[in-house]
Order: sequence, then structure tokens, then C-alpha cells
Amino acid sequence: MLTAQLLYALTGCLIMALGLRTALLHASLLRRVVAINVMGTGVFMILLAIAYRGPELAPDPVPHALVLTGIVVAVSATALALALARRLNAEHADE
Amino acid sequence: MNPVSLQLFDVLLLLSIVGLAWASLASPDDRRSVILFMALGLLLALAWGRLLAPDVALAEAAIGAGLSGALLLAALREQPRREAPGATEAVAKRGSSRLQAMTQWVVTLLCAGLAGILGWVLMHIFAGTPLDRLTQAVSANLGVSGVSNPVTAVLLNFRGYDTLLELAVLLTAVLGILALGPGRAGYQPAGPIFDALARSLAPLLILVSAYLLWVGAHAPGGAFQAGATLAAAGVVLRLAGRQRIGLPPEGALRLVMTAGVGLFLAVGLSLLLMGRPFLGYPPAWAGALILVIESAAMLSIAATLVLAFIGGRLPAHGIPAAEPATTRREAITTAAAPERGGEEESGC
Amino acid sequence: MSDTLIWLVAIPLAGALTTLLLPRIADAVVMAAGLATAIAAGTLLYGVGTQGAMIYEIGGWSAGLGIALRADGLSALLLMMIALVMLPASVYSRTYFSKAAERARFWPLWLLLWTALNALLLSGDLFNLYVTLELLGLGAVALAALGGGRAAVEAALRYLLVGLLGSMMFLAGVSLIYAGYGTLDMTALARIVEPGPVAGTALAMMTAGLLLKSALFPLHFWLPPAHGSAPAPVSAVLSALVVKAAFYLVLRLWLEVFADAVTPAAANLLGVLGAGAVLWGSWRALRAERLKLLAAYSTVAQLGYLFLFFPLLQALPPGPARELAVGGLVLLALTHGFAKAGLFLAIGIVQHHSGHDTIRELDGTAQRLPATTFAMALGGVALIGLPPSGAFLGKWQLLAGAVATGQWLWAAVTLIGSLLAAAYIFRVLGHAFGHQAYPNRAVTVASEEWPALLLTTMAAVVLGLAGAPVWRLLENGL
Amino acid sequence: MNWDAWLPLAIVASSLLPGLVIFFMREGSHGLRTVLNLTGAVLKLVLVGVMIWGVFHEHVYETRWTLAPGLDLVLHADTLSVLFVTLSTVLWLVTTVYAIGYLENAPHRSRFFGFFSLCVSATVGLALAGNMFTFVIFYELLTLATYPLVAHRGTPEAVRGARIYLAYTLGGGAVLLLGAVWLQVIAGPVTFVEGGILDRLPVEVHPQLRVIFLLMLIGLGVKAALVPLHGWLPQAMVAPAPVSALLHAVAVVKAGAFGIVRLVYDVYGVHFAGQLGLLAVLGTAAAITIIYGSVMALFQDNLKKRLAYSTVSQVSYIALGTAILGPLGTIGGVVHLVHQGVMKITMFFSAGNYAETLGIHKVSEMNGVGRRMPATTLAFSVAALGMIGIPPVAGFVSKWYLGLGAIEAGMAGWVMPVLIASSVLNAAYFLPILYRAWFRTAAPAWPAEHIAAGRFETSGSLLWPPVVTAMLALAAGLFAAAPYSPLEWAILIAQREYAL
Repeated sequence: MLTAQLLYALTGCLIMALGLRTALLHASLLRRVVAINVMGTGVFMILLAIAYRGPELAPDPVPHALVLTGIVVAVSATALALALARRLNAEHADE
Repeated sequence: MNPVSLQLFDVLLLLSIVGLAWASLASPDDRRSVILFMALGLLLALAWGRLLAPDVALAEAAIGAGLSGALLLAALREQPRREAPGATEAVAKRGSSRLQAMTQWVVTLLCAGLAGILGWVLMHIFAGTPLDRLTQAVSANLGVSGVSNPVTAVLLNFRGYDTLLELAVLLTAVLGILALGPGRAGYQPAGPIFDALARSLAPLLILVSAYLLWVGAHAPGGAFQAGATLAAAGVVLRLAGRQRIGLPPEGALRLVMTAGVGLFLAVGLSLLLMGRPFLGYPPAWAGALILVIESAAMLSIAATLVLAFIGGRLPAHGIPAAEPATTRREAITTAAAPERGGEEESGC
Repeated sequence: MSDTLIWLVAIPLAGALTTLLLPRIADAVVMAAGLATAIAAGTLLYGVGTQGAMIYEIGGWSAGLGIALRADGLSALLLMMIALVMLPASVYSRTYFSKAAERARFWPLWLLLWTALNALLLSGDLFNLYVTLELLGLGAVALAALGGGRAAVEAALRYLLVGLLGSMMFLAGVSLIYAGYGTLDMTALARIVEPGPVAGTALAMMTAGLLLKSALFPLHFWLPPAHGSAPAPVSAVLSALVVKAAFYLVLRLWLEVFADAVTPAAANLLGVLGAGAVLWGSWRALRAERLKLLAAYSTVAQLGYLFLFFPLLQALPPGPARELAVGGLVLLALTHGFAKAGLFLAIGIVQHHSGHDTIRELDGTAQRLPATTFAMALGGVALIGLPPSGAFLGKWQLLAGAVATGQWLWAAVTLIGSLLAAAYIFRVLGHAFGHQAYPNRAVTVASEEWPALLLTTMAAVVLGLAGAPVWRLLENGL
Repeated sequence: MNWDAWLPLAIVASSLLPGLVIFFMREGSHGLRTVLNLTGAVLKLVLVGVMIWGVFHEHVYETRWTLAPGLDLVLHADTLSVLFVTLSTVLWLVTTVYAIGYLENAPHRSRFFGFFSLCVSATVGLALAGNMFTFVIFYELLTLATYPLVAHRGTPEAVRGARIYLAYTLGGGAVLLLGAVWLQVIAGPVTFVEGGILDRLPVEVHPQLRVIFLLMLIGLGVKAALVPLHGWLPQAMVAPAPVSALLHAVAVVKAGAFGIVRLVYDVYGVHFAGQLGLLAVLGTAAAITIIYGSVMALFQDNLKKRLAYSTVSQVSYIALGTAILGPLGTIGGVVHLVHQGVMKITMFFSAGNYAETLGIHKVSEMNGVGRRMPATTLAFSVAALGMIGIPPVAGFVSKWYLGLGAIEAGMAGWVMPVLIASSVLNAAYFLPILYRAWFRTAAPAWPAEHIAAGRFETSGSLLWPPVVTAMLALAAGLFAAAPYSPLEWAILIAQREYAL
């Protein structure tokens, strides 16, 4: 067993859980968006840890590609969420 | 580095990552939280490099830390002093504080349990015989993929369909943003120093993005990293007070936005009509086709991300970037009037 | 023939891009793309019916390295339903969004949503499913926000955050699968998966994410505001199709990919949640003051019925009785799709003509809008599960499964839920048929009224009387 | 498919299609609507005539359509279904004529006649149902089609009455559905076969069969208004008179009673049902309902309410006949299906005429009405005497056979007292009405005289239906022994059921 692989994977789990907790509990919208992003980071770390095959072997490229896709999807969702939040603020301000 | 110091590096890095993540999540202040999150992105890029994933590291630095951070900071600027009443706060504040505390505990325990189980299962998997997974299959077919960077091969050839849909996701997001109404009014024109900096930084970023695109075929890089970098150029210009930051007028802008998905789809369907499978590039043309698709994708990604940063529709009439600073401010205020009208219209 | 699979994704996607680039002819493009997609779906259904399941390997790469699209009876039926719901809803939207500028914003997102639905149903790859889920989720949110106003934006935002959490959970499960089995292809996975911690945890994570997206009680809190404040055609497809797509994935995973790893206790848990959804959703629908909220809570309840099938299917041994139950489940899902879409469109007409959708003030609606009221009644018949709707046959199979396996609780929940449904539907109809001395006959456009009537007739009559092929199509799957 | 396979469907469609067309007709097109209605009704009558002839000569008419594996929609003509179909078809024609007159100038007539036709289609479908699954479908459809008719006036009372009606019937429908599904799980597709199909099932499932019988009895008992499931019937009185007439004589109440007959004879088989001890349950429920309904009728001043409780009582004669093991009891019960329908519809037509013509709603307002409206009152009197069981009106024939059957089955000990008590009670609540109508002097003014006396006592299309049905009730008694009479047909049914 590769120690580094396990270490990163476990950290990924921890970060994911931290993000999930805040996403569920925090009141601020902005913070929830940050939290979901952190959660995503945790999942990405797990995926990259899975891809890692030690310093000698080339890593598995498939999870890398998946994470790249995941990052773009995450930023799209973040952008939409923030735009909605902005619109919501404007609606509040109108009242 | 020897294994021991490497492990020490790992532990330190991971500890700081967890610490930063926690600090960002638990910070009492939204602004601090966002800044810490951006810092976290930089450390993550380091970690991805350590895990031999330089493509992801580049993307993380450009998108994860850079653009997401920029988006969050821009949102923060408009955040009302106090969180507006209604929505989330009302939900959180409902019920007694005792109930709230209990909810917190239950959620925390659930999350801890989730992390524990996930970690345990992963440990279980890593303890077994190492799996080859798809590494072998990818390297066996790399020769006919048209590129030599295996990640690009997976992204644009083997799993090109994922990427096509991912570009559609990006398009959907930006269409959703545009449908919400006009974008931010824009920033005050920057002082001479930052303006000069922006003027020199933007071409540099454009150059870097072109390089990243080109190099993606055989080394870390590719459309996403390149697109994000290009978008960064736009963001910089925007911060310097440029209104349209080089974005083309409405019709052409739509063309740029759709270019990535459109060209990808067109290539796929043309191949289908030629009797090949959808997205089944002939090996001889694969490299060229991928480069064409990636170039279009880069433009789309950049335009999309910049529009996301602006947060809505552009003012109806573009303002030439070279206009004198004095008239520019007037132009902003006049442009704001029709925007209000637009907002009402979209409200029905 | 198997090219049809990729066309089902490519046509609406190409349509979306065209409407964006050429807004002037967007209306015509949508109709053309919609018709073409519907024809493709029909072709696929015919092909699956005559030749069995189909596979399309994208790029010519074998599944595993590449991504394969797959279609069997279940997905072909649902794809057909999507087409037959989206097409009339498109015609309706043309009238509903009266300004060209509104439609210019609406059409590209609308066709992107259609693309996402088709892509999700055809995908045979777990990570690709994650991407399609996100495409679907963002498209749905963007459309839901088009309602404008604070309520719609707030609901859309919550919908988005919940959807993102769901996708992340799903992705975490997918990561475990890739780590443990080294493949993302669902067919390959189904062959090698074995009961154990990896499969169990991965399935639990993916299911949790999907349940959040399919709004299973008690994770339904986001649905009523989102579906209740979106524009009518959007509510229609959100309730009829989008939540059902997530449910479809749960079905695939539990009954096919992870069939060996599912335990009776887990199936019972889904059953309990389903029962909660039926009772709570129906109760809230009964208490709702606005028609749209009623319809949205009814969706929560109707999804509950679908989940009641899981403990039954778990207990029934493979054989004719189980096949009957699976067919009933699918028919129930199809019927709800058509009925709810039609109901939301009809509500949109009522709202348009009376300026509100408060149930208590509906008196005279039957006089003003007879065809629309008739459509609501037909939709109601299907939601209650009365004959000759397809839901009647579905509930018959649900009861038969419960009786055959001695799981009386589910039978009781089904019957109580149906009676509650009757109560909330007839509450509306009672008001709608209420007498008003001088009703003004509303001026309606045919293109506004017939889509709702068509969809509800489909649910309340056609699927019930001509639903038998559903069982034949499902013979070889699940 | 040949003609034999289409005939049952055609009989259902002959009212269904006009109904659907009428729905979407403009309110103003009276002429076309009337033509459509009457064409459908007459066409149905002709088709039913063909079917009677065919079934008598042992032709098989069956429409079959598969809805799901093991679930076929079957319309099948046998002797019992023909009896019910004929009753519905004849009375529908009469009621349509009556309704056209009754609703003259009323609002929402397209809606009314649309649902009216649907209601008859559902009844005919239910009569022709060849298996339990089909029966359940039409049973629920009947509920759906009648609810708008009860709520038709749109007044708060009408809406409330309709809601109560719906709550009862949908609840009953759910219980029936559970029973039907359960039975199908145990026994496979439940086809209606003379003599039943369940006696070949293993002994272990007998306890389950008992529970299923009770479930289905409850489900059917709601529509048949068995006590204590009868609560909706007096509330549904708010409906317009033709609807009440149809509800009480043809559609809803009769559908429940018909279902009970089917359940006992063609699903369980009367011998098997007796073996399981289920006939005793049914008989007890029927006896209680007969007495309770009669007693309640005594205390009603509202004419339609009195008639409603009378229905509660009279319909249970059918159930009682079913509970009596032996051909004579069967004949008595089955023939009462027709006789009660003809007599009760006469009385509701008459009650409607009193209300429409003179504004009379209460028994206490009926003094001397016989002289003002002699034909209507005569029709009413014939029917009332028949209900009491006075020869030669049809009701006598039913009671005679019920009594004979009870003696044959050795159940006279409790059936006879019930019959006698009920007849006495019938007399007690009907004779005072007749006395008031014929022998008391009228009050100086009627409550609200809507239609002045002209050539006839009221408008023609209101007058002829009760006269015709009263004559039918009389004929059914007088010519009971004639071929194709209801009695002869009931004897045919009994012969086939008991394989005599």
C-alpha cells in the first residue's frame, strides 16, 4: 500500500465531510457556495489519489481528465449560483 | 527528495490544506472565508503537482483558485452589510437554539461518519491488489489518439463526449446568468499604475493561453487551462475599468459562446455522416481536429467565464476601450438606464 | 439503427445552438428539432421493440475506455415520454411566452434541458452520468429562475445548491466505484460487482445524491417552491421529467447494476421513505392554497409510490409476478409524467386568464375554460389512479405485489394515498365546477389549450387502454 | 374480428360516443343534442334487442382487449348481464326524454347530458363486465360519471352532498379494489362463470377467501346502500330528479346490488359461498338493511328522502334473494333487480313532476294532488302498491318468489318475518301518501306552481315517462309468465346458475 495515496485519499474524505457539514449548517449563502466548492475539492482529491500509482509509475490519466471536467462543471455551477444570489439581493433591495 | 522528507512534506502540506479548508469554512467573516478559499486553491495546485497531476494543477490554479475566487470576490463586493432577511437565515434561525444545537451535532456526526466510512472503504481498496484500471487501455491507444498527452487524449478523444457535454454545461450556466438580467455596471477606471499594469498583463496572459493550448497536445495544458487564462486577461481588463474588455458585439459574442460546443458537435456529426462513429476521428486527422476543437473551446470558455464574471448581459452598446476616461463614466450611467428596463422585462 | 442513440442527443443540442445563433427563426427551429427528436425517439422505441437493447460506442472506442450509450425497453419508453411531453409543451410555450425577447432567452435553455434528459437516459457510463446530471440540474435551475421575482429566484437558488450537493455525493460514489472496480461502464460493472463494503458504500452515496435530486421525502423540501414558482411549462417538465430522470437512475442502479448488492433492509428503507412521501405529500397537497403548490406536493407524493415498489421487487423472486410489478412501476411513472405535465400546463392557462391560482377562488372556471377544466379533471383521474388511466394498472400491480409478498403496509399506504389524492383533486374540481352567475367565456388560443388536453388524455386514457406493450418492451430488461 | 366480438363494445359505445360529443357542444344547440341523445338511446335499444335474442339462443358475444398481462378488459354477454343491460337501456331512453323536459332552460345542459351518457355507458359496461377486473374498472368509472351529476346544481348543498357521495363511493371502491387484487393474486384472473370458480382452490386459502368476500361485500355494499354504508344515499337527494331516478333505479344502487349477485353466483358460486358461511352474513346484512330502511322511511316528510330510504330497503331484497340458497330465491332476488328499478323510477319521475309543476317537496304538501295531477299520481300509486307487494304489480312477483325460496331453502323461519314486517312498513309509509293525494282536499294554493294546467297536467315530456314506466311495472306483474318477461328471464338465469 502506498502511504501517500492513502494519506491524500483520507484527507480528501475529511475535506469533503467538512464542506458538506458547512453546506448543510451555515446560514450565509456565499459560505454555502464556498462549502460546496470545498466539498468538491475533497472528491477531486480522492480521485487524484486513486490515480496516483507511486513516484515511478505514470499515474492513471482517466481520473485526471475526470477532475478537469469536474472543475469546469464546478465553476459553471458556482457562477450560476452567484448570479442568482446577486439577483436575489437586488430583489431584496427593491423591497 | 528522499522518502522520509517527502512524507514529511506530504503531512505538512495536507495539514495546511485541512487547516485552510477549516479556517475558510469556519471563518466568521465571508470576506476572509473567500480569501482563505483562494489560498486553499493555491495549496491544492501544489498537492495536485505532488500527485503527478500537472494538468489538474494548472486548471486548479487558473480556475479553482483564480476564477472561482474572482467570482466570489465580485459577489462579496455586492453582499449587503447584513445578510438579507428571508432565505437561508430565516431557515437557520427557526426553532429554538436547543434544537439548533442538536441539529448541528447530528449533522456533524453524520458527516464524521461519512468521512470515516469513505476512508475505511478506500483503505480497504488500497490494501487489495493494485488495480491497473484504465491506465493500460489508455496507453495502448495513445498512439492513434492524435496527441501524446494522455490526459488530453482522454479528455478530447476517448471521453470526448464528456467534454462535449461539459461545454454544454458551461453554456447552460452562462445562458442562465444572462437570462437573469444585466451584468454588473463595471468598475471605476483604474489609476494610471494599475491601468498600465493591466495593459501589459493582458497581452501576456493571452500569449500564455495560446501557448497552453498548443502545448496541451503533448504536455500539461489544454483548452480549459488556456481558456481560463484567457478569461483571466479579461478579468484583469475588467478590473482596470474596461467595459467590454474586447468582447465582440452581441451576435458575434453568441457565436463565440457556442463555438466550443458547436464545433465539437459539428465535427462529431460530420464524421458520423462520413460513415465513421460519432467523434471517431481518423487517426491521421485526430491531432488537427483536436487542436481545432480545442481552439474553439478555449474561446468559448474564456468568453463564458468573463461573462460569468460580469454576471449578466453586457450593456447594449459597446464602449470602445480607447475612449477617454471622462466620457466613459457618463457612458456607464446612461447605459444603466436601459438596463433597469431590461430587468423589469425579464421579470415577467 | 444504433445511430439513433447519438442523434437523440445531437438533435436537441444542435437545435439549442441554432436558436441561440438565429433567434429570428428560433420558433421554427424548436418545432423542427422537437419533431426530429420525437421521430428519433419513436424510431428507437420501434428498434428496441423489434431488435432488443442497443448500444452505441462513441468514437468507436469500446465501452470502458470510451463511453457507450445504451438503450433498452426502459430507457426507450422514457425517452418517448420525454419527447411526447416536451413537444406539446414547446407548442404551449410559444403562446405562453408572448414576447419574442422572452422566447429568445427561453428556447436555448429549453432544448439544452431536453438534451440533458436524453443524454442522461442513454448514458451507460457513471461519470458521464454525473456530467448529464449537472447539465440537467443547471438547465432546470436556469429555467426555473425565468419565473422572475423573488420567490422564483430564491427557489431556484435553493434548487441549485441542493442539486450540487446531490451531484457531489453521486460523484463521491462514482469515485469509489472507479477505485474498487477500475471501470465506469455500467454494464461491465454489473458483471463484476459483488456485495461488500465498496459496492454498498458507493451505492449508498450515489443513491443519497439521487434521492436528493428526486425529492424523496424527507429530502423534498426544495421541490414545492421551485416547481411552484417556475413558469408553467417549466414546472411541467421539472415535475414530469426532471425528477423522474433521477428516479430512473436509482432504478437502474438498484435493479440492474447493483442488483446483487442490494439488501432487503435497504429496499425497505426506500419503501418507508416512499410511504412517508405518499402520506406527507398528499396531506400537504390537500392543505395547499395555490394550485401550483398543490401540483408540486402531489409530485412529492406520486414519486413516493414509485419508491414503494422497491421492497416489493426485492421480495419477489424473478418470474412473471416480478415482471408484472416492474411493468406497473414503469407505467405508473409514465402516467404521472403525462398527467403532471398536462396539469401544470392547464394551471398555467387558469393562472393566465384569472390572474391567480388560488384554489378557493376558482369558482366558475369550468364555465370560462371548459377544455382546460376538462384537462385538469383528466389529469386528476390519472393522479388518483382511477381507471382508465395508466396509473390504475400501475397501482393494481403495486397492490398485487404487496399482497403477494404479504407486505400489507404498502398496500394500505397506496390506498390511503389514493383517497387523499382524490380528496385534493376533487377539492379543486369542486371549486372549478362551482356555479358563477355571469361567467365570461375566456378567449383562449387553441395552441394554448390542446397541449394540456392531449397530455392528460394520454395519461388518463391512452396509457391505460394501450399500455400493454410496456410489459413486452420490458421483458428482457431489469 | 366478427360481429359477435363487436356487439358488446358497440352497446357501450352507443352512449359513450354521443356523450363525448355532447360534452364539447355549444350550450345553445338543443336540437342537435336531443337528436344525438335519442339516437344513441334508440340505437342501444336495438343492439340490446339483438343481444337478447342471441344470448337466449346461446350465442357468445365477447369483446376482449388486453390491458396488461393477465388483465383483460372483457365485455361478455350472459343471461344476467343481458337482464341488467336491458333494464338500463330501456330506462335510460325514458329518463333521457324526461331529462330533456325537466332541464328545459336550465344552465350547463351539455355538461349534464355528457355525464349522463357517460353514467349509462359505465353502467352498461359494468353489466357486461366479463371478469372482476373489468367490473372494478366500470365500478370506478360509474363513481366518476355520477359525481358531477349529483353536484350539478352547484349550490353549497349540492356540492356537499356530492362530496359525501364521493367519499363513500371512493372509499368503497378502494376496499373493493383491494379485494379484487387479493383474489386475483390467489386465484389468477377472476372470470365470471356461472357456478363460480373458487371452489377448486385448496382448503388453506379458505380463510383468506372469507376475508376477501367481506372486503368486496363492503366495497359493493357502499353503492348498494347496505346499512351501515348507506349514509350517502339520503344526502345525494340534492341531485336533479332525473339523476335521482337514474341513481336509484338503474345506475349506482343497482350496480352495487348487481355486483353482489355476480360475486355470489359467478365468482364464489352460491353453493361454495354457502359452504364458507358467507350467505348467512349477506342475509343478515340484507335483513337488517330492509328493516332499517323501512323504519327510517316512516319518519321522512321530504318526499325524495322517503323514497331514498325506501330504496335502501328495497334494494336489499336483491341481496336477500342472493343469500337464499336455491333457485326460487335466486329468481326472486334477480327479478327484483328489474322490478324495483321500474317501480322506483316511476316514483322519482312522479316526485320530480310534483316539484317541477307545483313546487311540492314534502309529503305534508301533497293533499289533494291527485285531482290536480291525476296521471302522475296514478303512476305513483301503481308503483307504490307494487312496492308494498300488492298483486298484480311487479313487486308482488318478487316477494312471492322470495318467500317460496325461503321455504324451499328452509330459511322461512327468519326470512318470512322480515318480508312480512317490511311489507307492513312499506304500507305504513306509502299508503298515507296515497291517502293524502287522493282523499284529502287540497290547500288553497300550491307551494309554487311553475307549470299551469293546460291540455295536460304538466308538460308532455315530464308526463309520459312515469306513465310508461308505471305501465311497464304493471305489465311485468300481469304478464310475468310471458316469454322474455323479466320473470322468465330470471328463471333462465337460475336454470343456468344451478345447471338445471
